[in-house]
Amino acid sequence: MESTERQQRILGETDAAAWVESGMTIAVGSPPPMALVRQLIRRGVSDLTVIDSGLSLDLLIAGGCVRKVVSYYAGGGFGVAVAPSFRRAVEQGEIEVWECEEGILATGLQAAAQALPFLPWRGGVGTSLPQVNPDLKLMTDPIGGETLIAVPPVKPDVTLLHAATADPYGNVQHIGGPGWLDLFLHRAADRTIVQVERIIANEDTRANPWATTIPSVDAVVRAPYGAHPYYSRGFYVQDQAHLQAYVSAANASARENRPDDLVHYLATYCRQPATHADYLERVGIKRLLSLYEY
Amino acid sequence: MESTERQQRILGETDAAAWVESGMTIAVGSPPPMALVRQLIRRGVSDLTVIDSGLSLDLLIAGGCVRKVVSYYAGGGFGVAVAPSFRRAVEQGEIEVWECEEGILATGLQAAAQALPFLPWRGGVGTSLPQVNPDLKLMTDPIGGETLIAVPPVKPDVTLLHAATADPYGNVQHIGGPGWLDLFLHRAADRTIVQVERIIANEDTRANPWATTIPSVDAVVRAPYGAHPYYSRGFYVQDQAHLQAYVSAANASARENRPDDLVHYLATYCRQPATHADYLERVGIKRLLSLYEY
Amino acid sequence: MSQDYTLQELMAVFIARDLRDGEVLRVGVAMPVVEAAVRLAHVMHGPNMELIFLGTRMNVAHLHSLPMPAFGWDRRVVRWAESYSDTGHRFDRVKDWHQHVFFIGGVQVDRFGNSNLIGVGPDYRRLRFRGPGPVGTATLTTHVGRYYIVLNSHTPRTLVERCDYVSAFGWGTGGADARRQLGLPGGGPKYCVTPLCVMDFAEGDKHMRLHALHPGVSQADVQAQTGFDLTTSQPVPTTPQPTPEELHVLRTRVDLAGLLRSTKGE
Amino acid sequence: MSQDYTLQELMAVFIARDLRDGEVLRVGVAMPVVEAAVRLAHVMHGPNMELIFLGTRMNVAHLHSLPMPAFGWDRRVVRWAESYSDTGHRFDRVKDWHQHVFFIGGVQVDRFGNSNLIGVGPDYRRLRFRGPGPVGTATLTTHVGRYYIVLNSHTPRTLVERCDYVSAFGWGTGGADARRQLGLPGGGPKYCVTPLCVMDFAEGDKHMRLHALHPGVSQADVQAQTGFDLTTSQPVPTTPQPTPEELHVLRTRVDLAGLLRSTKGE
Repeated sequence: MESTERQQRILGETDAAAWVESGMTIAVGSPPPMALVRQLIRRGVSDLTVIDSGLSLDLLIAGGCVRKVVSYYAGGGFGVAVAPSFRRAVEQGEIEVWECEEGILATGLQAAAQALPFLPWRGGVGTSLPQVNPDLKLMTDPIGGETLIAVPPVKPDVTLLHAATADPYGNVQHIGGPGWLDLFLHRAADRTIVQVERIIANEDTRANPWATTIPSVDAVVRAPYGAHPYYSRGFYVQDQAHLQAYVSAANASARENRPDDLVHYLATYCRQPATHADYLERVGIKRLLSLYEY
Repeated sequence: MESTERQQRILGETDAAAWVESGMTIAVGSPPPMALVRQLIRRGVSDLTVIDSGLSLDLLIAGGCVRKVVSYYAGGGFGVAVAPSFRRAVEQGEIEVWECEEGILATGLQAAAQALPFLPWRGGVGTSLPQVNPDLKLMTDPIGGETLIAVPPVKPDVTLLHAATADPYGNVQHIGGPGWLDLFLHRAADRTIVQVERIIANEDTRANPWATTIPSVDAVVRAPYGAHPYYSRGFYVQDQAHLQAYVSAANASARENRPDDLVHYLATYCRQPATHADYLERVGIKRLLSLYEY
Repeated sequence: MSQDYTLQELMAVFIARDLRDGEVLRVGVAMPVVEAAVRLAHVMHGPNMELIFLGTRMNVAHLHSLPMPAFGWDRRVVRWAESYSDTGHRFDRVKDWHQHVFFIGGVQVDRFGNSNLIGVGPDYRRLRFRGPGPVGTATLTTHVGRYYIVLNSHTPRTLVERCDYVSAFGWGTGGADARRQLGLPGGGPKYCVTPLCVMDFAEGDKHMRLHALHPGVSQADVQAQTGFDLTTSQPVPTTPQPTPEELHVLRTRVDLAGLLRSTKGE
Repeated sequence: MSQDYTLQELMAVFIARDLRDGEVLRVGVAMPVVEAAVRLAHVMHGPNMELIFLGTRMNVAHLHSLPMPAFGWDRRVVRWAESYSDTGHRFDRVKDWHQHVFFIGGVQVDRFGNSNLIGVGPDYRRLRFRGPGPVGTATLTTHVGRYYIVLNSHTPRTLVERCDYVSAFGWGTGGADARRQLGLPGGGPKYCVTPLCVMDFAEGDKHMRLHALHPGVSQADVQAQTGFDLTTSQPVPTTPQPTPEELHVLRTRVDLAGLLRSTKGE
């Protein structure tokens, strides 16, 4: 890669989403990078193994993209105990679950990041996790003889994140901190794509390098309001009404076998809009502007 | 601890240093918290096991405080290949060495922090480290059958750090990032004392919580110029002339068996000054002011 | 009954009183009773408590009001942060969690306080009911000094003889050394708080037993709604009622939107 | 000889030319030749290189000058940071180190490129010479794509038949699969650069061999100063001399204080 200038890493949303191919393992951060998630559904990517939680996972399942879930949490937050499409698909045996837990998942991601064939973890000893997920092996520690769980590497091909800002060279900064496992998901991945509310100058990065939460990601995608209907700290809050509409549609499909609303939701918001901007137009600027933080 | 107000964690340098008792294991961060280090020498603490590198380690050895060194690096930077008092004391068999390496040490500290009886690490496989340090055990990984090193927990009783600022409740912020292993040393320790250039208001902490590099340390000690003769990023650079004088004295003692200069250095800068302010007076304000960063 | 507080308020006050100053309180999502309880404790008697929500660590005792979020994720909670818990490395100082307190729910909870968030049904490959998954409960309950099981409903389907799957180990198959034998350093579950009662775990065998009955609830009511035999230490007292001050603080400084008041007590 | 560059400049230029754009260069303390080399490569042909010094990560190709520090620790280096390497978790993305390049010294280096920073003497409990310790070299040399051994002196005491202790595994006791057999993912040492010559490692047995002789140095000179038999692939070329442009950039944009010029070449 000889060149005379430093190369930028800004990519269009379509080009970036094209890094994800059917059959890959992907990880989705928090808040979920919904612009990219919707692109995957629009492209009809399938047979993914997905490391994700909550309703973005549910949407990917509803959209037909998922074969297997590396699962530690598939609730929907307040009022939605279990993500509806996830629940239906698992109960029907349509998707496979690699059952884990947050500490165990972090451990597996850390093992991948550190190029180790396993890392031990204590959380989960005594539970059913090693029975329902035979990849989690009980082991005896070679120093003190204690029982621990040996967690194998969990390695996404591509990790998709949403953040506040990044500079053209892939230095990402968050407002209000990165989500749950974002840093783990990045470190473990072969490649990381981050969609951001704003692209900032490299000089802005250097003004506060400690604020760089993730350096040198592989691609940066500009996606204002890109986490909608989720929150983006520093920019907007969650669109509860929109999420509720999705949950109602997914519930009707999953529990009452009335898929029309869900099909309509997927068509309207994921499949028909050709771009993220088209999606935002459907949501409407008045709705978007109403989601101010305070 | 019932109380009606949130309790501050600011401690005087003497009270804080008194947490370290002879025979304990201590860890010293980077830059070294020299005000506290000098207090330990002044108090005549002995038989310490010390996790430290560079010339602060050397000074503690010269001051007679050390029985054992958890050692990964005892050089002195440019021009000083091996810390002189460390070298002499090890060659004479006066102190014990727990030989390790930066990745291995970080792994042992992480094991302590995560309450695990060991963590595996690959760096060091094939080297002499497991032979010269039998606590490092070669192991076969239970998943892929690879050979790794099982590193036991490395657990300081007290970790001593230097940082730019902290608020009265122990929220520490650095300028220019924490040193080498500071975060690892903190997480592994039973208690952490941080000396700082400035104590800031809690409101200042909240203005940028991501800048909080270490939350809730056990004690905060105000020590302006407290890292002298080392640098403190955002405040002053290293005092090369002072360090050179120490190295010359330590070299004369170690290599030529002329201990007078070293005895004099220890008396002048570590034993006689009753307080850190007294030490600074001996160094002189003109010297201190000359150590500006740019 | 004519008390003017709700069951959720009663539960929150019971939990709040049991939290001690200086403790670190870790709260997950979607537990409004617990969200209220930790805030109430913090302003009533816990100026040195630290609250950990969603990876941020805060002390907000100096604020007049600590409103509960409508949902837990956005900046309206993290604005209070003093730091991010371990700078995004959320499991890095686990050894200190003996000072931490955690709260857990469950699709099923059994007589020894084991909890199941995985699902219900004999065949894991074909669950009758798929749960949300363990979240971080296996790790947290392994290490925290103690934790509280807090349930929204008390039925024989929730409180079962034996969990179909265990995602958080309480006292296993019983016995005071059940956790020590497995090398689990945390103190285990202390109370199970439900809309009917409070239960604790007997010292010797760690069997769940009645600790307090909510006002107007009888022992027989509880047993009828419980899937295992409840041992008791008679006589079972009534759950202490919230004081006017507690209710005042709860409603004017914590639960401003009235989330816990939305359904009145029976 | 009458060249107007120093040996240290020759070594720095040789290393700089061997570094490729886009690589991540990890430099420890107290290696002025390497500090100069990575800066020179960065401004000459590496606009996409990343430099990691002391836990900070930077790209400074846009700056006119990248002066070398008098000593490596204070803000005068970290002012250039774009980020801190893994936010203080310095070993968190080891898997990516195949794109990284590292530089190592040694109290002893043996014929298979193993390095010893521990000490010299048959009894570890009573070393004749105690070295500074391995720093992070065991971990870095295990994982980086390749590394360079850079020595300040070339003597039979430094370049030995067999290290008394190995703190960084090069090619062990030889053989192209020595590292793979141990499961070490990194590419191992590529060159050993000394004040006399450059050595590489033979494809088959990974024995150190002469790659280039610095101007004015003979093969016999090198063998006399080396504690093991040097295999060679005759004829051994001369180390390429720095171009005027390289020297100009080195002296006007990197080594402003003349650290590498302080002793002129023979």
